[in-house]
Amino acid sequence: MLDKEAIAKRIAKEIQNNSYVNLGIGIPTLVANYIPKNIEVCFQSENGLLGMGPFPTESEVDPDLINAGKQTITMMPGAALFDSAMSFGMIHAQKIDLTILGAMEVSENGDIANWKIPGKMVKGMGGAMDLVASAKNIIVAMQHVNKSGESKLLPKCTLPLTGIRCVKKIVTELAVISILPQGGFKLLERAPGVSVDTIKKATLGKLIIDGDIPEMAFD
Amino acid sequence: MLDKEAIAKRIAKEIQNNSYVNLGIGIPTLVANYIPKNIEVCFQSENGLLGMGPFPTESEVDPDLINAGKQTITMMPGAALFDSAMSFGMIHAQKIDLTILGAMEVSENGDIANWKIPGKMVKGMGGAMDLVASAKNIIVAMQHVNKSGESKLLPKCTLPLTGIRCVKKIVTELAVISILPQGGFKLLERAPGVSVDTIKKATLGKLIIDGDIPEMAFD
Amino acid sequence: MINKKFASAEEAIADIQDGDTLLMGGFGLCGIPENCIEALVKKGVKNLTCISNNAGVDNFGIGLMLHQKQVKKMISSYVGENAEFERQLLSGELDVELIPQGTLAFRCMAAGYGMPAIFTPAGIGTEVAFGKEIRNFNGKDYLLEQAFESNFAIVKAWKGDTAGNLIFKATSRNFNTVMAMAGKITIAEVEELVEPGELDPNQIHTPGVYVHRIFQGSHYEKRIEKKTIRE
Amino acid sequence: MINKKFASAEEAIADIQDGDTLLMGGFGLCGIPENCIEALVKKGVKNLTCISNNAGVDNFGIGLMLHQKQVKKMISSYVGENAEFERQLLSGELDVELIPQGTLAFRCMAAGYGMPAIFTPAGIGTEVAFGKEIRNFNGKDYLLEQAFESNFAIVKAWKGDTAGNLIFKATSRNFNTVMAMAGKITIAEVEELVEPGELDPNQIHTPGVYVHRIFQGSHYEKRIEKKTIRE
Repeated sequence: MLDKEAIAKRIAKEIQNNSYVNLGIGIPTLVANYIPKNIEVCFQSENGLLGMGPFPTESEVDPDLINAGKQTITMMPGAALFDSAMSFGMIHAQKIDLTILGAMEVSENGDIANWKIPGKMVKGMGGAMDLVASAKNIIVAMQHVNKSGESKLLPKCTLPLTGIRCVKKIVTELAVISILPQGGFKLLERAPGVSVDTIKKATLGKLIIDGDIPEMAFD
Repeated sequence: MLDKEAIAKRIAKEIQNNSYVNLGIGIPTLVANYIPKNIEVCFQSENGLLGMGPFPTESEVDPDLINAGKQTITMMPGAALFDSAMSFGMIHAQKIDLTILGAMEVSENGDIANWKIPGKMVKGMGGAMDLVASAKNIIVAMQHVNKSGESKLLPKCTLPLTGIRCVKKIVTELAVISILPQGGFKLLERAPGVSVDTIKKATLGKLIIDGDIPEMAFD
Repeated sequence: MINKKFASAEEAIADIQDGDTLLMGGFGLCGIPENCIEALVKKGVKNLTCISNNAGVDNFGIGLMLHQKQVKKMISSYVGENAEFERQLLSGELDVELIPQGTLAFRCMAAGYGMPAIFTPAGIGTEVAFGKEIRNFNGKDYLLEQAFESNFAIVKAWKGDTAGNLIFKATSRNFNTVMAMAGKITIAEVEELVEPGELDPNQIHTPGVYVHRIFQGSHYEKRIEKKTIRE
Repeated sequence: MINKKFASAEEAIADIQDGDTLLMGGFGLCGIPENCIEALVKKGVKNLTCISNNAGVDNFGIGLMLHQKQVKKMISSYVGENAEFERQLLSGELDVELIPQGTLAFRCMAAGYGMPAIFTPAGIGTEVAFGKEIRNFNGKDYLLEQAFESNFAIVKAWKGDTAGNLIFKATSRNFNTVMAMAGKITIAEVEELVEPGELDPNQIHTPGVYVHRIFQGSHYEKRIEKKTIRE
């Protein structure tokens, strides 16, 4: 079983050289810490920044410079600032290569639910509906099951949707799974020490197991 | 009969204090020379400038700073530069108070034709179709008749239209005429020494003459 | 140059009435019109509809107006981090319409560009699409979303001149530019108000034609929502 | 930062083929990609469709490509000031589509913002509206106009960095920003190419994500179409 850092570390391996990436709140934010040295990546923050850098030191803190999670941040050399319209413009024009975000549920055809639990507090979709409607490649970082032990990889989402047929890959504490174009969770990798059977039990949607499933590698 | 400078001078009187104005090519460009001292006006050039100033001196000439007529210009203190999308954005959002442009024909319901003579060279509409589609107030500066002596104030335009039901006022070498909401050229003022009869003869569309028609004043 | 200078926030917002709809710039607490919010709280106008990406926090930003029960309806993309907001929402005192963040930005921009509506793929297949027109272009579905126009837009910039030209700093630009374009009356508060000619025309983010009132703000707190530092 | 630096105009345009459609920035001769035009003339690609607000003059700008009969079709808003253009148009060698200037700008912007189409009032009641969908919003008619997307956009900026960020000067910005956003491959030539970090992120007009190739241009003539001076 992976911890959050290890999930982030495994997702970092998915990032292509010379790509523009949008990181959601939570585990996705941690991915930035594990980008290999030989990979050039430019992070977009949808509140209006391309070229997001690390968190600031105490003396660098600027209240006018935050990320989409409202955290104080810095800019990389070569960064560019813009307004919210241009930010979502470049998202909808598919100029962002990869979006990594969390989810409450993912269905076997790639639908995602991550913004609302009816009857409980509704915080809103923020930029998530825009991102999932347009991203070329979407990777979900999440726990395989919820706090009640129920699978979050479902035949069909039960919560209000954020977007449809958009998720391409899921990385959880148990496994790396891709979503096939025709539907279905294809098991690609197991977390170290986790059996296929454990993953099967934690996956309510259609799990496709094809041959030997290797353990994840992290280097 | 007014010359071009006098037409421009008469139109300048129409400009309200604290207004944003777009000037077309030709006579409209001359209007800028006759703005009264107590009137604050900001000229927009649709290639991307608010706060257009006078032509430059020889040493001020900058090839990167031109107006929509491709003439070298200067900027006033407080000018702002922007791209073509924002320029036409502010035009369509009716942030420009007054548009002054030339015309080949105007009809009695306010249609305007000024971009194409079929069979002859077609230069294109440039920004004129955008301007006439959105301007709150459009004043046409033109000669009352064309080179063949035919009226340019018609019941209906014969040339391809630039826009419909948009012209509010016309200033020619003979007269100042407003276009009534219900249609019709309402004669407001005569050029000095020009008789109502002369204007009647030069106007093919429905001319409305109501009471005594004063001569234009220029102070 | 046309002079849009106002003396104070109080003067600039003087004609905002009960029941008005206000576009309010900012993302989280970043780039919010602190001085105008303070003046609105002091003035006590009620039954407002606020279009703002967020709703502030309990005791800052639009949260201050919520605390005074001045807001009837919020139109936002994300409204977390606010306990009083949650209480009013659950008790039915507050009406909330949630819309995707890009849709919010585009609907404002559309108003500023004279476009009556725009197409966006955001919300397709979700409850956001309920009752809305869907149209397919090149094999992809889009929602038709109407332009947001509002009698008042209230924005906050870094620098401005009396002609209304605005320059924003860092990510405080966010919704301020698009909302400034969408107001019939746009009120801008700035940290530094200068004379025409002092700003570089090439660096202006919002041309003055979109701004109707401008004043120099004061005592900016610029509260940080989530201060995050590295060692 | 992602490095988009190319060595020369020749390298940057190497894969432009006969029959391609090119979005080309500039207004009149102001802000046109002089180096890329020169390279395209040298390369001799033919049957091009050029989307550009203007068509240059007889012996400069796109006029140079027209002179070599490289252009099959022009999509522009205004095409005066060019005798060779007129000759080719009247002889039927050249196809011309004229569209309103704002429509040209919005159709490019739409592509850069992922909007499949936009509504504009420009052209309502004119031949521009023939065959197009008209829709009424709030009592006013609008035309539905499709986004312009193109395999290549060629723009010219004042300053740029190797990450592709661009800053334009004065009114040479014009169509360059919106066309840069609309190219699947956007080629930018700049008067001054610097390293990432040398441009102020707050002053960038076109973020690097929209630019795929950038090179430092040379020997800019910046010909003036109508030099007009006051005494």
